[in-house]
Amino acid sequence: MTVPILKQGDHLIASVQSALSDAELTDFADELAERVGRFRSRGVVIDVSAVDLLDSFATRTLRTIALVSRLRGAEAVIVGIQPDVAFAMVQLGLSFEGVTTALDLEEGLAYLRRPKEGDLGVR
Amino acid sequence: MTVPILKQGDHLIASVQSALSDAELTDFADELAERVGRFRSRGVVIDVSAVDLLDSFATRTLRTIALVSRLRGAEAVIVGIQPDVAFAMVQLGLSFEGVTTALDLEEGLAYLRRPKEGDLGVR
Amino acid sequence: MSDDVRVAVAAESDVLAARQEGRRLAAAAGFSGSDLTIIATAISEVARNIVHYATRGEILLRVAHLDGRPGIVVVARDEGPGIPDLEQALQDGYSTGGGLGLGLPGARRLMDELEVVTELGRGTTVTMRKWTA
Amino acid sequence: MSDDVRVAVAAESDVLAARQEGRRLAAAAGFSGSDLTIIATAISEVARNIVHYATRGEILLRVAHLDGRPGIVVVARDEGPGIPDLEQALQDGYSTGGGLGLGLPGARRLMDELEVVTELGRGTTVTMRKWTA
Ligand SMILES: Nc1ncnc2c1ncn2[C@@H]1O[C@H](COP(=O)(O)OP(=O)(O)O)[C@@H](O)[C@H]1O
Ligand SMILES: Nc1ncnc2c1ncn2[C@@H]1O[C@H](COP(=O)(O)OP(=O)(O)O)[C@@H](O)[C@H]1O
Repeated sequence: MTVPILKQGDHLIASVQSALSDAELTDFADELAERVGRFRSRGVVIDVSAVDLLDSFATRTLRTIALVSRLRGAEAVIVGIQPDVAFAMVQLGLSFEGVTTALDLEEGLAYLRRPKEGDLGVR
Repeated sequence: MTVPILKQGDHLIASVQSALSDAELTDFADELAERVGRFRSRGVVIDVSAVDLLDSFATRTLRTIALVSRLRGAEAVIVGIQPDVAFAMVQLGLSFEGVTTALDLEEGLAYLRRPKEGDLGVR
Repeated sequence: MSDDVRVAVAAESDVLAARQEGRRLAAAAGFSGSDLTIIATAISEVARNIVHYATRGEILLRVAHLDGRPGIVVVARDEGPGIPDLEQALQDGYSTGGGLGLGLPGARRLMDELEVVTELGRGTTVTMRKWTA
Repeated sequence: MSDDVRVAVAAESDVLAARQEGRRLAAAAGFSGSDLTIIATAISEVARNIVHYATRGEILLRVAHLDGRPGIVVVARDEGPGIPDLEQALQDGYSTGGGLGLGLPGARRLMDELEVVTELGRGTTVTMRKWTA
Protein backbone atom coordinates (compact mmCIF):
# COMPACT_ATOMS: atom_id res chain seq x y z
CA MET A 1 0.00 0.00 0.00
CA THR A 2 1.28 3.42 -0.88
CA VAL A 3 -0.06 6.86 -0.07
CA PRO A 4 -2.10 8.35 -2.93
CA ILE A 5 -0.82 11.84 -3.74
CA LEU A 6 -3.14 14.02 -5.85
CA LYS A 7 -2.13 17.20 -7.57
CA GLN A 8 -4.66 20.01 -7.37
CA GLY A 9 -3.39 23.18 -8.98
CA ASP A 10 -0.51 24.52 -6.92
CA HIS A 11 -1.14 22.01 -4.18
CA LEU A 12 -0.64 18.36 -3.39
CA ILE A 13 -3.10 16.31 -1.38
CA ALA A 14 -1.82 13.16 0.27
CA SER A 15 -4.25 10.79 1.99
CA VAL A 16 -2.53 8.61 4.53
CA GLN A 17 -4.27 5.26 4.98
CA SER A 18 -4.73 3.62 8.31
CA ALA A 19 -2.09 1.28 9.69
CA LEU A 20 0.61 2.44 7.33
CA SER A 21 3.84 0.63 8.05
CA ASP A 22 7.02 2.45 8.94
CA ALA A 23 8.57 1.54 5.61
CA GLU A 24 5.52 2.88 3.76
CA LEU A 25 5.65 6.10 5.75
CA THR A 26 9.28 6.52 4.81
CA ASP A 27 8.54 5.83 1.12
CA PHE A 28 5.76 8.39 1.32
CA ALA A 29 8.16 10.97 2.70
CA ASP A 30 10.54 10.45 -0.23
CA GLU A 31 7.76 10.42 -2.80
CA LEU A 32 6.23 13.63 -1.49
CA ALA A 33 9.53 15.50 -1.42
CA GLU A 34 10.14 14.38 -5.01
CA ARG A 35 6.70 15.52 -6.23
CA VAL A 36 6.91 18.88 -4.51
CA GLY A 37 9.98 19.45 -6.68
CA ARG A 38 8.52 17.99 -9.88
CA PHE A 39 5.26 19.96 -9.72
CA ARG A 40 6.77 23.04 -8.05
CA SER A 41 3.96 22.77 -5.49
CA ARG A 42 3.37 25.62 -3.09
CA GLY A 43 1.35 23.71 -0.56
CA VAL A 44 0.77 20.20 0.72
CA VAL A 45 -2.22 18.83 2.64
CA ILE A 46 -1.55 15.63 4.54
CA ASP A 47 -4.91 14.06 5.33
CA VAL A 48 -4.85 11.58 8.23
CA SER A 49 -8.61 11.26 8.67
CA ALA A 50 -8.45 7.53 7.88
CA VAL A 51 -5.73 6.92 10.46
CA ASP A 52 -6.99 5.28 13.65
CA LEU A 53 -3.83 5.69 15.71
CA LEU A 54 -0.74 7.90 15.71
CA ASP A 55 2.02 6.63 17.95
CA SER A 56 5.34 8.38 18.61
CA PHE A 57 6.99 6.95 15.51
CA ALA A 58 4.17 7.93 13.15
CA THR A 59 3.92 11.41 14.67
CA ARG A 60 7.63 11.99 14.32
CA THR A 61 7.56 10.81 10.71
CA LEU A 62 4.58 12.97 9.69
CA ARG A 63 6.11 15.97 11.38
CA THR A 64 9.37 15.34 9.51
CA ILE A 65 7.46 15.08 6.22
CA ALA A 66 5.75 18.42 6.88
CA LEU A 67 9.02 20.13 7.77
CA VAL A 68 10.77 18.66 4.71
CA SER A 69 7.98 19.97 2.46
CA ARG A 70 8.47 23.41 3.89
CA LEU A 71 12.21 23.25 3.27
CA ARG A 72 11.39 22.31 -0.33
CA GLY A 73 9.24 25.42 -0.62
CA ALA A 74 5.78 24.04 0.02
CA GLU A 75 3.75 24.85 3.11
CA ALA A 76 2.28 21.78 4.76
CA VAL A 77 -0.89 21.30 6.78
CA ILE A 78 -1.86 18.12 8.58
CA VAL A 79 -5.64 17.66 8.57
CA GLY A 80 -8.26 15.24 9.82
CA ILE A 81 -6.79 14.07 13.13
CA GLN A 82 -9.70 12.19 14.72
CA PRO A 83 -10.76 13.17 18.27
CA ASP A 84 -9.71 9.85 19.84
CA VAL A 85 -6.38 9.97 18.07
CA ALA A 86 -5.76 13.56 19.18
CA PHE A 87 -6.66 12.68 22.75
CA ALA A 88 -4.28 9.70 22.89
CA MET A 89 -1.49 11.74 21.26
CA VAL A 90 -1.73 14.50 23.82
CA GLN A 91 -1.90 12.07 26.74
CA LEU A 92 1.20 10.37 25.40
CA GLY A 93 2.99 13.70 25.22
CA LEU A 94 3.05 14.07 21.44
CA SER A 95 2.39 17.14 19.34
CA PHE A 96 2.92 18.35 15.78
CA GLU A 97 4.96 21.22 17.15
CA GLY A 98 5.79 23.77 14.48
CA VAL A 99 3.33 22.29 11.97
CA THR A 100 -0.08 23.74 11.14
CA THR A 101 -3.06 21.48 11.76
CA ALA A 102 -6.62 21.98 10.50
CA LEU A 103 -9.93 20.20 10.89
CA ASP A 104 -10.25 18.62 7.45
CA LEU A 105 -9.28 18.79 3.80
CA GLU A 106 -11.51 21.79 3.13
CA GLU A 107 -10.07 23.83 5.99
CA GLY A 108 -6.57 22.73 5.04
CA LEU A 109 -6.96 23.95 1.45
CA ALA A 110 -8.56 27.17 2.68
CA TYR A 111 -5.53 27.70 4.87
CA LEU A 112 -3.12 27.16 1.98
CA ARG A 113 -5.16 29.48 -0.29
CA ARG A 114 -5.40 32.28 2.24
CA PRO A 115 -4.06 35.61 0.99
CA LYS A 116 -0.46 35.94 2.06
CA GLU A 117 1.83 38.85 2.60
CA GLY A 118 3.41 38.36 -0.81
CA ASP A 119 0.02 38.76 -2.50
CA LEU A 120 -0.47 42.22 -1.06
CA GLY A 121 0.04 44.30 -4.13
CA VAL A 122 -1.93 42.03 -6.39
CA ARG A 123 -5.50 43.00 -5.67
CA MET B 1 -23.16 18.25 35.88
CA THR B 2 -21.78 18.79 32.43
CA VAL B 3 -19.87 21.70 30.98
CA PRO B 4 -22.10 24.05 28.96
CA ILE B 5 -20.58 24.67 25.55
CA LEU B 6 -21.93 27.67 23.63
CA LYS B 7 -21.36 28.35 19.97
CA GLN B 8 -20.62 31.94 19.07
CA GLY B 9 -19.93 32.37 15.39
CA ASP B 10 -16.67 30.63 14.57
CA HIS B 11 -15.91 30.02 18.22
CA LEU B 12 -16.96 27.80 21.08
CA ILE B 13 -17.18 29.01 24.67
CA ALA B 14 -17.05 26.38 27.39
CA SER B 15 -17.70 27.36 30.99
CA VAL B 16 -16.19 24.93 33.44
CA GLN B 17 -18.10 24.74 36.71
CA SER B 18 -16.41 24.43 40.05
CA ALA B 19 -15.54 21.01 41.44
CA LEU B 20 -15.94 19.16 38.20
CA SER B 21 -15.18 15.47 38.69
CA ASP B 22 -12.48 13.67 36.74
CA ALA B 23 -15.06 11.71 34.76
CA GLU B 24 -16.88 14.94 33.90
CA LEU B 25 -13.65 16.56 32.81
CA THR B 26 -12.95 13.61 30.51
CA ASP B 27 -16.48 13.71 29.07
CA PHE B 28 -16.01 17.41 28.50
CA ALA B 29 -12.81 16.70 26.57
CA ASP B 30 -14.63 14.27 24.25
CA GLU B 31 -17.62 16.55 23.79
CA LEU B 32 -15.50 19.57 22.93
CA ALA B 33 -13.38 17.68 20.39
CA GLU B 34 -16.59 16.44 18.75
CA ARG B 35 -18.17 19.92 18.60
CA VAL B 36 -15.05 21.52 17.15
CA GLY B 37 -15.58 19.12 14.25
CA ARG B 38 -19.34 19.50 14.00
CA PHE B 39 -19.31 23.31 14.03
CA ARG B 40 -15.99 23.68 12.23
CA SER B 41 -14.92 25.99 15.02
CA ARG B 42 -11.74 27.97 14.62
CA GLY B 43 -11.31 28.87 18.25
CA VAL B 44 -12.26 27.67 21.71
CA VAL B 45 -12.42 29.66 24.94
CA ILE B 46 -12.32 27.57 28.11
CA ASP B 47 -13.62 29.74 30.94
CA VAL B 48 -12.55 28.61 34.42
CA SER B 49 -13.66 31.72 36.31
CA ALA B 50 -16.14 29.65 38.37
CA VAL B 51 -13.47 27.14 39.37
CA ASP B 52 -12.23 27.56 42.94
CA LEU B 53 -9.30 25.14 42.75
CA LEU B 54 -7.10 23.60 40.07
CA ASP B 55 -5.00 20.71 41.28
CA SER B 56 -2.47 18.78 39.23
CA PHE B 57 -5.07 16.44 37.72
CA ALA B 58 -7.43 19.22 36.65
CA THR B 59 -4.56 21.25 35.23
CA ARG B 60 -3.31 18.33 33.21
CA THR B 61 -6.79 17.60 31.87
CA LEU B 62 -7.52 21.21 30.86
CA ARG B 63 -4.16 21.43 29.16
CA THR B 64 -4.92 18.19 27.29
CA ILE B 65 -8.27 19.61 26.18
CA ALA B 66 -6.61 22.75 24.85
CA LEU B 67 -3.95 20.79 22.96
CA VAL B 68 -6.53 18.40 21.49
CA SER B 69 -8.56 21.38 20.21
CA ARG B 70 -5.49 22.66 18.47
CA LEU B 71 -4.81 19.31 16.81
CA ARG B 72 -8.41 19.46 15.57
CA GLY B 73 -7.74 22.84 14.01
CA ALA B 74 -9.16 25.19 16.65
CA GLU B 75 -7.00 27.53 18.70
CA ALA B 76 -7.73 27.33 22.42
CA VAL B 77 -7.43 29.92 25.18
CA ILE B 78 -7.96 29.28 28.89
CA VAL B 79 -9.45 32.32 30.61
CA GLY B 80 -10.61 33.42 34.04
CA ILE B 81 -8.10 31.74 36.35
CA GLN B 82 -8.89 33.37 39.71
CA PRO B 83 -6.01 35.03 41.61
CA ASP B 84 -6.10 32.55 44.52
CA VAL B 85 -6.23 29.63 42.14
CA ALA B 86 -3.32 30.98 40.10
CA PHE B 87 -1.32 31.55 43.27
CA ALA B 88 -1.83 27.98 44.53
CA MET B 89 -1.06 26.57 41.06
CA VAL B 90 2.24 28.39 40.88
CA GLN B 91 3.22 27.34 44.41
CA LEU B 92 2.42 23.76 43.55
CA GLY B 93 4.56 23.96 40.43
CA LEU B 94 1.78 23.79 37.84
CA SER B 95 1.47 25.67 34.57
CA PHE B 96 -0.54 25.53 31.35
CA GLU B 97 2.69 25.24 29.38
CA GLY B 98 2.17 25.61 25.67
CA VAL B 99 -1.38 26.90 26.05
CA THR B 100 -2.48 30.53 25.74
CA THR B 101 -4.18 32.05 28.79
CA ALA B 102 -6.03 35.35 29.01
CA LEU B 103 -7.63 37.42 31.73
CA ASP B 104 -11.28 36.83 30.95
CA LEU B 105 -13.79 35.87 28.27
CA GLU B 106 -13.52 39.24 26.55
CA GLU B 107 -9.74 39.09 26.30
CA GLY B 108 -9.94 35.48 25.21
CA LEU B 109 -12.31 36.27 22.35
CA ALA B 110 -10.22 39.28 21.38
CA TYR B 111 -7.21 36.99 21.18
CA LEU B 112 -9.02 34.55 18.92
CA ARG B 113 -10.29 37.39 16.71
CA ARG B 114 -6.92 39.09 16.38
CA PRO B 115 -5.89 39.73 12.79
CA LYS B 116 -3.79 36.85 11.53
CA GLU B 117 -1.36 36.57 8.69
CA GLY B 118 -4.05 35.46 6.25
CA ASP B 119 -6.16 38.57 6.83
CA LEU B 120 -3.44 40.96 5.73
CA GLY B 121 -4.29 42.05 2.23
CA VAL B 122 -8.00 41.47 2.33
CA ARG B 123 -9.57 44.37 4.18
CA MET C 1 -11.88 17.54 70.28
CA SER C 2 -14.89 18.96 68.54
CA ASP C 3 -12.73 20.26 65.72
CA ASP C 4 -11.76 16.84 64.44
CA VAL C 5 -13.12 16.00 61.04
CA ARG C 6 -12.81 12.66 59.26
CA VAL C 7 -13.58 12.14 55.58
CA ALA C 8 -13.61 8.59 54.22
CA VAL C 9 -11.98 8.58 50.79
CA ALA C 10 -12.85 5.84 48.32
CA ALA C 11 -14.06 7.71 45.27
CA GLU C 12 -13.46 10.93 43.51
CA SER C 13 -16.49 12.62 45.02
CA ASP C 14 -14.81 12.10 48.42
CA VAL C 15 -11.85 14.12 47.17
CA LEU C 16 -14.21 17.03 46.55
CA ALA C 17 -15.76 16.54 50.01
CA ALA C 18 -12.32 16.46 51.69
CA ARG C 19 -11.23 19.72 50.15
CA GLN C 20 -14.52 21.41 51.08
CA GLU C 21 -14.14 20.26 54.69
CA GLY C 22 -10.52 21.42 54.64
CA ARG C 23 -11.51 24.86 53.42
CA ARG C 24 -14.17 25.09 56.12
CA LEU C 25 -11.89 24.00 58.94
CA ALA C 26 -9.04 26.21 57.74
CA ALA C 27 -11.40 29.19 57.85
CA ALA C 28 -12.41 28.17 61.38
CA ALA C 29 -8.72 28.06 62.33
CA GLY C 30 -8.31 31.64 61.17
CA PHE C 31 -6.93 31.27 57.65
CA SER C 32 -8.34 33.49 54.94
CA GLY C 33 -8.08 34.40 51.29
CA SER C 34 -5.56 32.52 49.21
CA ASP C 35 -4.47 30.36 52.15
CA LEU C 36 -7.82 28.59 52.01
CA THR C 37 -7.28 27.70 48.38
CA ILE C 38 -3.70 26.66 49.07
CA ILE C 39 -4.75 24.29 51.85
CA ALA C 40 -7.64 22.84 49.80
CA THR C 41 -5.29 22.27 46.87
CA ALA C 42 -2.79 20.35 49.03
CA ILE C 43 -5.64 18.23 50.41
CA SER C 44 -6.86 17.54 46.88
CA GLU C 45 -3.46 16.17 45.88
CA VAL C 46 -3.08 13.72 48.79
CA ALA C 47 -6.74 12.67 48.63
CA ARG C 48 -6.46 11.94 44.91
CA ASN C 49 -3.35 9.85 45.58
CA ILE C 50 -5.39 7.71 47.99
CA VAL C 51 -8.04 7.04 45.34
CA HIS C 52 -5.49 6.51 42.62
CA TYR C 53 -2.82 4.44 44.36
CA ALA C 54 -4.50 2.91 47.42
CA THR C 55 -8.15 2.69 46.28
CA ARG C 56 -9.42 3.79 49.71
CA GLY C 57 -8.35 5.55 52.90
CA GLU C 58 -9.24 8.61 54.93
CA ILE C 59 -8.43 12.25 55.49
CA LEU C 60 -8.32 13.57 59.06
CA LEU C 61 -8.50 17.32 59.62
CA ARG C 62 -7.76 19.07 62.90
CA VAL C 63 -7.16 22.56 64.18
CA ALA C 64 -3.91 22.76 66.19
CA HIS C 65 -1.60 25.38 67.67
CA LEU C 66 2.12 26.07 67.42
CA ASP C 67 3.46 28.63 69.91
CA GLY C 68 -0.05 29.96 70.24
CA ARG C 69 -0.54 30.35 66.47
CA PRO C 70 -3.51 28.38 65.24
CA GLY C 71 -3.14 26.18 62.24
CA ILE C 72 -4.44 23.09 60.52
CA VAL C 73 -3.19 19.50 60.52
CA VAL C 74 -4.14 17.26 57.63
CA VAL C 75 -3.52 13.51 57.82
CA ALA C 76 -4.06 11.37 54.72
CA ARG C 77 -3.98 7.71 55.65
CA ASP C 78 -4.42 4.51 53.69
CA GLU C 79 -3.62 0.80 53.90
CA GLY C 80 -2.63 0.57 50.26
CA PRO C 81 0.55 -0.74 48.65
CA GLY C 82 2.93 1.81 50.17
CA ILE C 83 5.57 3.79 48.30
CA PRO C 84 8.65 1.78 47.23
CA ASP C 85 10.97 4.74 46.69
CA LEU C 86 9.86 7.60 48.88
CA GLU C 87 12.79 9.83 48.05
CA GLN C 88 11.89 9.73 44.35
CA ALA C 89 8.19 10.13 45.09
CA LEU C 90 8.96 13.41 46.82
CA GLN C 91 10.73 14.75 43.75
CA ASP C 92 9.10 16.89 41.07
CA GLY C 93 7.97 14.96 38.04
CA TYR C 94 8.15 11.44 39.43
CA SER C 95 4.93 9.51 38.90
CA THR C 96 4.21 5.80 38.59
CA GLY C 97 0.63 6.50 37.54
CA GLY C 98 1.01 8.78 34.58
CA GLY C 99 0.39 11.90 36.65
CA LEU C 100 2.45 15.06 36.61
CA GLY C 101 4.37 13.84 39.67
CA LEU C 102 3.83 17.17 41.40
CA GLY C 103 1.35 16.06 44.08
CA LEU C 104 3.63 15.27 47.00
CA PRO C 105 6.41 17.80 46.33
CA GLY C 106 3.79 20.40 45.43
CA ALA C 107 1.78 19.81 48.61
CA ARG C 108 5.03 20.18 50.54
CA ARG C 109 5.52 23.61 48.96
CA LEU C 110 1.94 24.64 49.66
CA MET C 111 2.02 23.67 53.34
CA ASP C 112 4.53 24.53 56.06
CA GLU C 113 5.38 20.90 56.83
CA LEU C 114 4.86 17.57 55.11
CA GLU C 115 5.97 14.15 56.33
CA VAL C 116 5.36 10.74 54.81
CA VAL C 117 5.46 7.43 56.63
CA THR C 118 5.07 4.46 54.32
CA GLU C 119 5.58 0.72 54.47
CA LEU C 120 5.34 -1.65 51.52
CA GLY C 121 2.17 -3.68 51.63
CA ARG C 122 1.00 -1.81 54.74
CA GLY C 123 0.06 1.66 53.62
CA THR C 124 0.96 5.30 53.60
CA THR C 125 0.34 8.21 55.96
CA VAL C 126 0.99 11.76 54.83
CA THR C 127 0.87 14.42 57.56
CA MET C 128 0.81 18.09 56.56
CA ARG C 129 0.63 21.19 58.73
CA LYS C 130 0.21 24.87 58.07
CA TRP C 131 0.17 27.72 60.60
CA THR C 132 -1.51 31.10 60.37
CA ALA C 133 0.81 34.06 59.85
CA MET D 1 -8.24 -18.71 30.18
CA SER D 2 -9.98 -18.26 26.88
CA ASP D 3 -9.28 -14.56 26.95
CA ASP D 4 -5.53 -14.91 26.61
CA VAL D 5 -4.08 -13.64 23.37
CA ARG D 6 -0.47 -13.94 22.27
CA VAL D 7 1.06 -12.03 19.38
CA ALA D 8 4.58 -12.89 18.29
CA VAL D 9 6.45 -9.70 17.46
CA ALA D 10 9.38 -9.82 15.07
CA ALA D 11 8.46 -7.31 12.37
CA GLU D 12 6.57 -4.15 12.02
CA SER D 13 3.46 -5.84 10.64
CA ASP D 14 3.28 -7.65 14.00
CA VAL D 15 3.09 -4.26 15.73
CA LEU D 16 -0.02 -3.52 13.69
CA ALA D 17 -1.44 -6.97 14.55
CA ALA D 18 -0.73 -6.46 18.27
CA ARG D 19 -2.57 -3.17 18.39
CA GLN D 20 -5.54 -4.61 16.49
CA GLU D 21 -5.75 -7.52 18.93
CA GLY D 22 -5.43 -5.08 21.82
CA ARG D 23 -8.30 -2.98 20.53
CA ARG D 24 -10.44 -6.08 20.13
CA LEU D 25 -9.71 -7.45 23.60
CA ALA D 26 -10.15 -4.04 25.23
CA ALA D 27 -13.59 -3.79 23.64
CA ALA D 28 -14.40 -7.27 24.94
CA ALA D 29 -13.31 -6.13 28.43
CA GLY D 30 -15.82 -3.28 28.26
CA PHE D 31 -13.69 -0.32 27.16
CA SER D 32 -15.12 2.00 24.55
CA GLY D 33 -14.49 5.15 22.57
CA SER D 34 -11.20 6.91 23.15
CA ASP D 35 -10.03 4.28 25.67
CA LEU D 36 -9.67 1.77 22.83
CA THR D 37 -7.37 4.13 20.95
CA ILE D 38 -5.46 4.93 24.14
CA ILE D 39 -4.81 1.24 24.85
CA ALA D 40 -3.87 0.48 21.24
CA THR D 41 -1.43 3.41 21.24
CA ALA D 42 0.30 2.18 24.41
CA ILE D 43 0.59 -1.31 22.87
CA SER D 44 2.04 0.20 19.71
CA GLU D 45 4.81 1.90 21.69
CA VAL D 46 5.98 -1.19 23.60
CA ALA D 47 5.61 -3.44 20.55
CA ARG D 48 7.71 -1.07 18.46
CA ASN D 49 10.35 -1.07 21.16
CA ILE D 50 10.58 -4.87 20.89
CA VAL D 51 11.18 -4.68 17.13
CA HIS D 52 13.52 -1.74 17.45
CA TYR D 53 15.63 -2.71 20.46
CA ALA D 54 15.21 -6.48 20.92
CA THR D 55 14.49 -7.66 17.33
CA ARG D 56 11.84 -10.11 18.51
CA GLY D 57 9.56 -10.90 21.41
CA GLU D 58 5.89 -11.21 22.17
CA ILE D 59 2.84 -9.32 23.38
CA LEU D 60 0.44 -11.07 25.76
CA LEU D 61 -3.03 -9.64 26.23
CA ARG D 62 -5.47 -10.65 28.96
CA VAL D 63 -8.73 -9.45 30.46
CA ALA D 64 -8.45 -9.09 34.27
CA HIS D 65 -10.40 -7.62 37.18
CA LEU D 66 -9.57 -5.21 40.01
CA ASP D 67 -12.18 -4.98 42.77
CA GLY D 68 -14.74 -6.27 40.29
CA ARG D 69 -13.84 -3.72 37.59
CA PRO D 70 -12.80 -5.36 34.35
CA GLY D 71 -9.65 -4.21 32.64
CA ILE D 72 -6.85 -5.25 30.35
CA VAL D 73 -3.34 -6.47 31.10
CA VAL D 74 -0.68 -6.09 28.43
CA VAL D 75 2.67 -7.83 28.79
CA ALA D 76 5.45 -7.02 26.30
CA ARG D 77 8.27 -9.51 26.69
CA ASP D 78 11.58 -9.99 24.93
CA GLU D 79 14.96 -11.66 25.44
CA GLY D 80 16.85 -8.73 23.99
CA PRO D 81 19.72 -6.69 25.44
CA GLY D 82 17.80 -5.25 28.42
CA ILE D 83 17.77 -1.61 29.47
CA PRO D 84 20.97 -0.35 31.14
CA ASP D 85 19.46 2.68 32.84
CA LEU D 86 15.80 2.04 33.47
CA GLU D 87 15.21 5.19 35.47
CA GLN D 88 16.36 7.31 32.52
CA ALA D 89 14.43 5.19 30.04
CA LEU D 90 11.25 6.02 31.93
CA GLN D 91 11.86 9.72 31.56
CA ASP D 92 10.44 11.90 28.79
CA GLY D 93 12.81 12.49 25.92
CA TYR D 94 15.39 9.78 26.65
CA SER D 95 16.09 7.60 23.62
CA THR D 96 19.12 5.56 22.58
CA GLY D 97 17.56 4.89 19.18
CA GLY D 98 16.89 8.33 17.82
CA GLY D 99 13.23 8.18 18.83
CA LEU D 100 11.26 10.81 20.66
CA GLY D 101 11.88 8.99 23.94
CA LEU D 102 8.19 9.20 24.79
CA GLY D 103 7.29 5.54 24.36
CA LEU D 104 7.71 4.19 27.88
CA PRO D 105 6.77 7.34 29.86
CA GLY D 106 3.94 8.01 27.41
CA ALA D 107 2.55 4.48 27.70
CA ARG D 108 2.64 4.93 31.47
CA ARG D 109 0.50 8.06 31.09
CA LEU D 110 -1.93 6.29 28.78
CA MET D 111 -2.42 3.28 31.05
CA ASP D 112 -3.23 3.11 34.78
CA GLU D 113 -0.10 1.15 35.67
CA LEU D 114 3.19 0.33 33.98
CA GLU D 115 6.07 -1.70 35.38
CA VAL D 116 9.31 -2.70 33.74
CA VAL D 117 11.52 -5.63 34.73
CA THR D 118 14.76 -5.74 32.80
CA GLU D 119 18.09 -7.51 33.04
CA LEU D 120 21.13 -6.76 30.90
CA GLY D 121 21.71 -9.47 28.33
CA ARG D 122 18.54 -11.26 29.41
CA GLY D 123 15.64 -9.19 28.25
CA THR D 124 12.84 -6.85 29.18
CA THR D 125 9.26 -7.33 30.34
CA VAL D 126 6.87 -4.38 30.37
CA THR D 127 3.55 -4.98 32.15
CA MET D 128 0.75 -2.44 31.71
CA ARG D 129 -2.76 -2.44 33.12
CA LYS D 130 -5.81 -0.29 32.62
CA TRP D 131 -9.19 -0.62 34.35
CA THR D 132 -12.59 0.45 33.11
CA ALA D 133 -14.06 3.51 34.83
N1 LIG E 1 -1.06 7.00 48.93
C1 LIG E 1 -0.15 6.46 48.13
N2 LIG E 1 0.03 5.11 48.07
C2 LIG E 1 0.95 4.55 47.26
N3 LIG E 1 1.76 5.26 46.47
C3 LIG E 1 1.64 6.61 46.46
C4 LIG E 1 0.69 7.28 47.28
N4 LIG E 1 0.83 8.62 47.08
C5 LIG E 1 1.80 8.77 46.19
N5 LIG E 1 2.31 7.58 45.80
C6 LIG E 1 3.43 7.33 44.88
O1 LIG E 1 4.23 8.50 44.81
C7 LIG E 1 4.32 8.96 43.44
C8 LIG E 1 4.40 10.47 43.39
O2 LIG E 1 3.19 11.03 43.86
P1 LIG E 1 2.79 12.51 43.41
O3 LIG E 1 3.96 13.41 43.61
O4 LIG E 1 1.53 12.88 44.13
O5 LIG E 1 2.56 12.41 41.85
P2 LIG E 1 1.36 11.78 40.96
O6 LIG E 1 0.17 11.66 41.88
O7 LIG E 1 1.18 12.77 39.86
O8 LIG E 1 1.85 10.43 40.49
C9 LIG E 1 3.08 8.37 42.79
O9 LIG E 1 3.24 8.27 41.39
C10 LIG E 1 2.97 7.02 43.48
O10 LIG E 1 3.89 6.10 42.92
N1 LIG F 1 12.38 -3.74 24.83
C1 LIG F 1 13.48 -2.99 25.02
N2 LIG F 1 14.73 -3.56 25.02
C2 LIG F 1 15.83 -2.80 25.21
N3 LIG F 1 15.82 -1.46 25.39
C3 LIG F 1 14.62 -0.84 25.40
C4 LIG F 1 13.40 -1.54 25.20
N4 LIG F 1 12.37 -0.65 25.29
C5 LIG F 1 12.94 0.56 25.51
N5 LIG F 1 14.29 0.46 25.59
C6 LIG F 1 15.25 1.54 25.88
O1 LIG F 1 14.55 2.59 26.55
C7 LIG F 1 14.69 3.81 25.81
C8 LIG F 1 13.44 4.66 25.95
O2 LIG F 1 12.35 4.01 25.34
P1 LIG F 1 11.11 4.88 24.85
O3 LIG F 1 10.69 5.76 25.97
O4 LIG F 1 10.09 3.94 24.32
O5 LIG F 1 11.69 5.82 23.71
P2 LIG F 1 12.13 5.51 22.19
O6 LIG F 1 11.47 4.21 21.81
O7 LIG F 1 11.64 6.72 21.44
O8 LIG F 1 13.63 5.41 22.20
C9 LIG F 1 14.99 3.38 24.40
O9 LIG F 1 15.65 4.38 23.66
C10 LIG F 1 15.86 2.15 24.64
O10 LIG F 1 17.19 2.53 24.95
